[in-house]
Order: sequence, then structure tokens, then C-alpha cells
Amino acid sequence: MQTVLSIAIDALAYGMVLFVISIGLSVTMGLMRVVNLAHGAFAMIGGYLASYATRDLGFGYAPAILIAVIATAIIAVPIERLLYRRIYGAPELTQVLMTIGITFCVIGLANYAFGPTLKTIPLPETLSGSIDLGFRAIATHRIFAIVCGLVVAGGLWFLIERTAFGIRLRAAVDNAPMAAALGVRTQLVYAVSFAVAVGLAAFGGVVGAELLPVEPYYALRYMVTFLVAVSIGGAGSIPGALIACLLLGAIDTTGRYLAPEYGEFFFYLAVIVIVTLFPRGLAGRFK
Amino acid sequence: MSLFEVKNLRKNFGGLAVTDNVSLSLAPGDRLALIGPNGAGKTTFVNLVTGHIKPDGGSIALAGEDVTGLKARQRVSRGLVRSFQVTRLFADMTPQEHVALAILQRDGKSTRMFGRHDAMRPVVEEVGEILNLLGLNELAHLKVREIAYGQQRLLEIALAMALRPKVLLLDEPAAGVPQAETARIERALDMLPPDLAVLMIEHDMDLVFRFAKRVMVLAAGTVIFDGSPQDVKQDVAVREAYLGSYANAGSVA
Amino acid sequence: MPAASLEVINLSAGYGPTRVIEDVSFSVPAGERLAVLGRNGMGKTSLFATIAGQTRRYAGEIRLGGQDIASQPSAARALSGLGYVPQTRDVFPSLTVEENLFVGLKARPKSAVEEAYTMFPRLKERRTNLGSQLSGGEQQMLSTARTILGQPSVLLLDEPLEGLAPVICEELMAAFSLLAQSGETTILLVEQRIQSALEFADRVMIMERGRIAWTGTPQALSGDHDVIDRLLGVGGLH
Amino acid sequence: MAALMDSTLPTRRRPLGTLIGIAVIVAASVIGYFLFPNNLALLTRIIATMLLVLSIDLVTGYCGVATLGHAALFGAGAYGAGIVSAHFGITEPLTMTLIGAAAGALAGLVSGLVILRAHGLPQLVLSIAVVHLFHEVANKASGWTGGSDGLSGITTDALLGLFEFDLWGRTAYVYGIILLLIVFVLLRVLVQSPFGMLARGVREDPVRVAAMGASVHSVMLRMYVISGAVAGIGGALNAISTQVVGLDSLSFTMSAEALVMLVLGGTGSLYGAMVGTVSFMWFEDVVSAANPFHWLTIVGALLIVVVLFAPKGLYGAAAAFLSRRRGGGK
Repeated sequence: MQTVLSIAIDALAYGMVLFVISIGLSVTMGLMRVVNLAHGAFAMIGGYLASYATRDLGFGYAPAILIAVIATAIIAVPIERLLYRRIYGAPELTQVLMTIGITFCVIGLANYAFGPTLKTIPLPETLSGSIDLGFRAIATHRIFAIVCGLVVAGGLWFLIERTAFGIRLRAAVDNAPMAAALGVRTQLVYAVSFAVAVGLAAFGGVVGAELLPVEPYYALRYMVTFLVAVSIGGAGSIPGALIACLLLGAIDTTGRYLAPEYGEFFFYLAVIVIVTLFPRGLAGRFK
Repeated sequence: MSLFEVKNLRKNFGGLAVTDNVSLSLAPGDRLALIGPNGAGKTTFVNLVTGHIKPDGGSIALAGEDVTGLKARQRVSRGLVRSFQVTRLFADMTPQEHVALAILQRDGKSTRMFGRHDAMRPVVEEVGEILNLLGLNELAHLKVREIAYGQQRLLEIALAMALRPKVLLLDEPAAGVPQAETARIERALDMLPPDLAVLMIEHDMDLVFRFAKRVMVLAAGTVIFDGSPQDVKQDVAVREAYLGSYANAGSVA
Repeated sequence: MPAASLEVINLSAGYGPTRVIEDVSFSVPAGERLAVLGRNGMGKTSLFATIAGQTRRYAGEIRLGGQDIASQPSAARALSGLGYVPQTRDVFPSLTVEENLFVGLKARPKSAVEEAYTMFPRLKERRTNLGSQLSGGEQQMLSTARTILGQPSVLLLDEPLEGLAPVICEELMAAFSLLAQSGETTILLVEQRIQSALEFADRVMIMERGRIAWTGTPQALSGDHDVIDRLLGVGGLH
Repeated sequence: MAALMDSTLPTRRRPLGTLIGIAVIVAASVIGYFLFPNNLALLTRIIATMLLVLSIDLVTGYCGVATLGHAALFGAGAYGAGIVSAHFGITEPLTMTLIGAAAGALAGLVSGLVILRAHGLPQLVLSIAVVHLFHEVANKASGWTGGSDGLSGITTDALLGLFEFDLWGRTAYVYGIILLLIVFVLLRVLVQSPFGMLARGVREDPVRVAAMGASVHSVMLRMYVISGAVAGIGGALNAISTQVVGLDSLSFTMSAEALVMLVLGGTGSLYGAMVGTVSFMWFEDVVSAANPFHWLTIVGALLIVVVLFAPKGLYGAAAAFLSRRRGGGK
């Protein structure tokens, strides 16, 4: 019972962090059809910036999150304009190579700027303890990560389902030429969505730093995991991404607890089975 | 027994009958044009016949064999070949390579892993004949991306010929070709083997009347006319399908 | 003489290597109702798509209210007053009816969707349904209303009556006439139902293989059975 | 010279192209031997990697399948050759190489069956999942593979009973060159054969290939198996020359790097694959000796530049440039 609960909490927390980071990738992939392998690099940049803000500049945890999210989005906008816009609609191979190139650059530069060691983001006291549920104590940070996931899911749902911007975004995902014919400036929608997606990645990078530690190879280490989450969820779908992330979190965490010697064997076996059964993702709009 | 026999073909999309009990038969040497106003279901019919979508009912037989359950490529190897409305060619390959590949595929030699097509004398000779017939021999060694669209359309026809089909389905062979070049397409169509059965989908009436010996009109998924090109112009139902209520009103003045 | 609200000069266009519009020129005075006729595949749809910025233009000018919009992106053309209702209707399938209408509003307040509901009460009943759940007639109403909400000065309607029941056709034609009577909207209509088109239009233009083959009044056309048979029916051999 | 090999030229010159290719490979090998006599191990590793990159070119460049999991085929060859030597005492180098090729072909068949089930992004994800799966299996089966410590205890007899695999790596180097030449000639024959032409057709328009009556899936699967054999020979060469096989030969990183090498050189041409491998690995050796992280930055920047400005790769761009100059000179 104890083990089951531990697995469940860890799986939920891991799944939610995965969701916060991957959902931005899912939205941009559904909208712009770009296989963006550099998405994890933006999460890593967020982690580094937050670490720098807290440890070197003495900011608190909350302002550090804000700084990381905004600064990462600002870094991303010119990259979208200069590089990504050139590969919209290009063959997958081209997109893969360009975004791997961006990832390599970011890894090299991060190491140059911050060194090869692991960076921590000190948690405030309120998050560093644990909460006693009577029969079992749970690390507060896990709860925080889960809450963040729920808030992001709710906030994004509101943005996409309820606001004028969200309606235009969905219209552009459904049929970009028609949305443009009705006066929707799709380029602007793309740019804003990209900034939001990158901001969310940075947010996930900071909040998830306890589970996915920040170091230069972060961008490469988790690149595949994020891509897998989106592919299984189906690009462009929030519920799909949430289900996929929770499912992958559960498979991965259970595997680590119960059969650690198999490494990620069951994770990737599950990926092959799911992709073969649902080639368009669990709830995909990707055609 | 006819060469190609479509019987009571049906297909529904969301409750709407897009192909509604369509039957047709072709004998060797037939030149049949399938026409009809927009939304008549011509595209669906092509996809059903070639095997790209599955019918809800009816059957398709080629030379006496029921091919309804076969995949598109299996129908091709049995002799049911199509051309495309918008050319589908290999941009980086030459016309010579295109035709050679079609010939090799027809002869079951396309998966050979040794030898070169341009060292196989019979293949080279046949490629030369076909390209010569269609006036493409000067372009034989250019990449397809470098040749004009009208010539790409001719190459589509060359590929169809190289496969030596029993039944050829031409999907708007003159679509997208500048007006000045349609005459070349017409000449190419005249060179199709006389015993080949051809079903042509076309909007260009000049081309239809010059090429077809028989015309079939499709409207709202059903065949409303099947007869000679001379009679189609006088047919009341066809006029109604094309001109709407105007055909009966006669004048609006 | 009223200023031309839409002017097309030496336009050529197509898809990739396929050339479908060849050197087309015409001009439409403000408030005119122009019917564009012709058999399938003659370039009518491509002409509209090119004006709306959805195909590749090879050469030529497109002037909207005197300003050349030919090199602007599609969205900018829409914002300067060009409305386009494509033949495929292109309702957003995963948006509700009301959300579809919101997209067409441009910068207008959300309350303006009521205009669409006045025009087509049926849409109000189905406001919470998804675009993918609509019938053909409802999709056409939605697509038309969505574009009209943006208050275009020039409206391109591509075969709005195709595949629709007669009752719905009447309702749509009535809505177009109402819009035209306001005098603020220039309407270009592609239509296969020649009778409906002739009753609606001030002027008729017939296309044949990517070019303009005939232009004149509906009266002139209806008296000319040779032109009708040759360019619109299954005539052809002359 | 590159222009001579360009496929647009009259076909009679192509056997000459193969001869020139052989001559260039031999000349480059001799120069390499005398220029870097103390670095033959690196040169042999380059040859082994070149075989992997050629193998990716077969499926990516000739069939249009994007893959990030091709090291699975290379690793299968390496482990295949290594295991028969370390556990079964089969130490004859030619036999080891053939077993490596067979193991690679089998891995190619398995990967192909999985990967070709999907298209686009899901296909890419499947290719990644496959290489990870191979990696985890090799890690778990440590009794056979040595797990994360690597497979050691690989011994090799003298080549043809005459040439011992020496400490300096001279025999391994020469053996590598000979393997490369054999593979090169066989692949030249393959890509110019009707099957090679059909594969290029699949890359450019699978719908048209199907409309000719050919099975697109079967073409790609066959190519995957052939590709596996080529990668397997590369893996076996690596096992023979280094006498160890590590888990990194089955890694995602290796797959991604090999793909980068291919694109750097230019897809869809055997020369592109070879040029890309040599430039990448030589460059890596020079730069990463100075600072391994700057190396990543530079490779990243290089990739972006290639994608933006030379989408046909170094060889493709050079060939296009030369053929333009030739065309202009006439």
C-alpha cells in the first residue's frame, strides 16, 4: 500500500512536470507542424536563469520563476523569427536537423556560461518540507508540482477555450488559410503561441528541477521524452497531452520502482505499442 | 463478356450517397468520357475504381476477374492503370528513368538489385520508342523539375502507355496545361493503342467531343446519360444538370 | 460613374507548376453584382482564391478600392475589406458555431454576432454545436454569415448554392439580395445554377480555360443560346 | 571531378565514376596512412562510422525515411561479431564480419517492421524508441553483452591467417579500407540498379510508385534489411579493431550524430555520406581536443548553417557549384 501510494504520488508529480513542459511543444506542433527538438533546451534555459537569479542575484523563488519565464520567452522570439520561420512546412528531416542544431548550440553555450556542474534552485521553506497526511508524509514540492500542472492545464484551457486569442489560435490550427482569409494574422498568432509555449517550458524547467535536474545535457537527455509525450498525446490537444504525460509518468515511475534493472525498457516498449495502436496520438489533430 | 465491368457501385459519406448504383462496362478499344457538373461524384468514382477507397456495395471486374477486394497496386498489375489530375512525377528523375521504371515494373524486373536499366537493350529501345512517339526524346535526360508542365502531362501519358494497361483511366489529362499546348495532349491521346479501353474524366468539352466515342454523364452520384456525343447535347436531363432550372425556363428577360 | 471597387489587371496564377488563370483583366464598380459563370475546371474558383491570396500569383495586379493588394498576405486583404466565402465553406470543424462567427468579427465586439442570427435564425439554434456537426446548408449559412460579419466592401461567393435544398437556396439568395441592396457591398458570385445567378446579377462574366470568354448583361446572355450551350452546357463543338 | 559523377550527365560515364570513386578512396587512405601514422585507430573508427552513415543514406537519402534510431543496426552488428568471438570462440575475422552483417540485417528487418508502420512524427518517435529498446536489452543482458561495462574479451585471428591485428592498428586499417571499397562498389551497383531507381521513386512520390503497381512498403523494408547489413559490417569492423563493444554503439546520440554527418555531407549520394563522415569526425577530433563543449556549439551552428544555406550538404553544394561552372564554361 505504502509503495503504491509512493509510486502514485511520484508518478503524478513527474507526469505533471512532463505535462507543463510538453504542452507548449504540443500546441506549437499542432499549430505550426514543426518537429521542435529544441523545446527541452528552452526548459533548460529557464532552469539556468532561475538558478542564477536565486543563487547569484539573491532573488526569491517566486520572482525567479517570473524572471526565468519572461527572459526565456524574450530569448525565444528572435529565434522564432530568424530560424523557425524558415522551416515551417519543411520536411521533417530538415526540421529535426535545424532544431538539433539549436539544441547543440544551447548546450555548448550553457556549459560555457554556467559550467558543466549540476545547478540547483533552492526551494523556499514552505516548499522544502513535507506534508503529513496522517498515514504518510509527502514532500511538499511534489504537491506543488502537481498543483502547478493543474493550474497550467486550467489556465491554458481558459486561454484556448475562452479568449478571443484562443479562438483565433484554434481556428488557425483547424484551417490556417481560411483563418487568414477572415483576417486572422496567423504569423502573429504563431509568434505569440511560440512565446507562450517557450514560457511554459521555462516554467516547467524551474518547477521540475527537483525531478529533472538542470545540467548542460538536460536539453539532450529529455529531448526524446518530451517528443514522445507529444506524439502519444497527439499534437495540439490539451487533454491528449495530459493523459499521455500522466500515462508515461506512471509507466516510467512504476518501472523505476519495480524493475529498475530494466531501465527504460518498459517505457519504450509502451511507446512502440501506443504509437502503433494510435498512429495519430490518443487525441491528435495532427494529420 | 466485357473487358471492364462496374456493377451497382455504391458509396455513402455521412448518409449522403456520393456514388449511387453506378454501373458501366467497357470493351477493348472503347473511348468513354465521364463528365458531370461539380459535386457529381466523379472524384469518388475514380477513387472507388482505382481502389483508393472501399465501396459500400457493388463490384468491379477486370477481364472477368473480380478485383473489388484488391489493393490499388494489385489492380494496376492486373492492367487497370490511372493518370493523375495533377501530375505526380519524380522531380529529380529524368523522363527516361520514369519510363524505364514503368517498363521494368511491368515486366516484374523493378526490384533487381544488379544491372542497369540503360544497359538493358530491350528496355532502352522501348523507352526510346515511347518518348519518341510523344515527342519527349529531346528531354529524355533532363530532370522532370526542369521541364514545362505541358511536357510533364505528356510524360504522365507516356508512363501510362509504358505500363501497357488493358484499361486506362485518364483523370483530366489536359488540366493545368496552357491553352496553346492542349493540341499536343490531344495528339498524344490519339496515339494510345487502339485496343486499349479508355475512361476519361474531363471538363474540357472540346477535348471530350474530339476524343470520346461515348459519353456518360454523372450527376448527384448517378448516371443520367449514357450515349453518343451527338445525343448528349440534346438530352433534357443533361441540360437540366448543367444549366439548372434555366434549361427549362428558356429565357429570363 | 462609380469608382471601381475591385480591379484585376493582367492576372496569371496557379498551383505550383499548374497555370489556371491566364492573363485575366476586369473591373467591378462599387455596389455591382457580378456573376462569374463557366463549366467546371475553367478557373472560376482559382480566380477567387487568387484574389483572396490563397494561390500562387505569377503576374498581375489586384486593386481593392484603388490600392494594389496583390502582394499582401491573405489576412491583410481581409482586413482591408475583402470577404471570401470558399466553395468548400471551410467551417472550422472543432469550433462551435458561435466561435466560428467570432473569428469573422475582426475587431468588432462579440455582441455583433446577433446580426448573423438575424440573418440566419437557424444558426442561433445551433450556436453551441461544433462546426463538424452541421449539415451542408448550415455550413454554408455559417461560412457566409461569418464573412459578412467582417463588413467586407467586396464579397466573393464561390458556389454558395452547391448541393443545397431549394428552400435553403432561397433563404441564402434572399440574404445576398438584402446585402446587395444596402449598396455598400460589391458582390462577385460564382454559381452553377444559371437561373439563380442571372436573376441576381447586374452583369455576367463567363470563363473558359482560365480566360474570360464572354462578358455582358444577363439579358444579353439569356438571348444567346449559342453562348450558353457552348460555354456553359455540354455544347462545345462549333 | 565531382561533376563527373553527377547523375545528370550521360550515363556511359558512370562506370568511370565508380572507378574514380575507388581511386579517390584508395588515395585518401594512403594519404591518411602516411599523414597520421599514430592515429590509425581514429581513421579505422571513421571508416566504421562511414559504413553506418552510408547505411542511413540508403533509407533516408534513397527512400526518404527520417530516422533517429539507426545505431541499433550498427550496434547489432558490433555485438553480433563481438559475442561470437567472446562467447563462442569464432575468431576468424571474415566470419565475424559476415555474422555482424547478418546481425545488422536482422536488426534492420526488426526495426523496419516497427518503424515503417507509421509516418512523420510518429515514425521518428518509433525510430527513437527502437534504438532505446535495443540499448536497454543490451544493458539488461549483461551476461552476454557485459552491460554497461562493455563487452570485452574479443579476440581475433590473423586476417587470412597471414596478417595479425597489430598494436598499431595497421591491419585493422587496411581491412577497414578493403571492406569500405567492397561495400562502396556493391552499393554503387545497388543504387544504379532498377531497385535503386525504384527506391528513389519512393522517396520522391510513393503514390506514383504505387500507381505503377509496386509495393512501397516492400521496397522500404528490403532497403532496411540491406541497410542493416551495411551498418552491421561497420559495427563488426569496430568490434574487430577495438576489441570492445560499448553500449554507446547502440545509443540515440550515435544515431543522431550519424544523421548529422549524413546531412552535412549531403543525402542521396554515397559520396555525400563519406564526405560528411570524414569532415565531421576530423573536425570533431581537432576542435574537441581543444574544448569538448565548444565542439557542440560549433556543430550546432554548422548544422543550422547547412540547413539554411546548403540544404544539399557539402558534397551536394560542391557538385552543384562545379556542374554550374562546367555548364557556364561551355
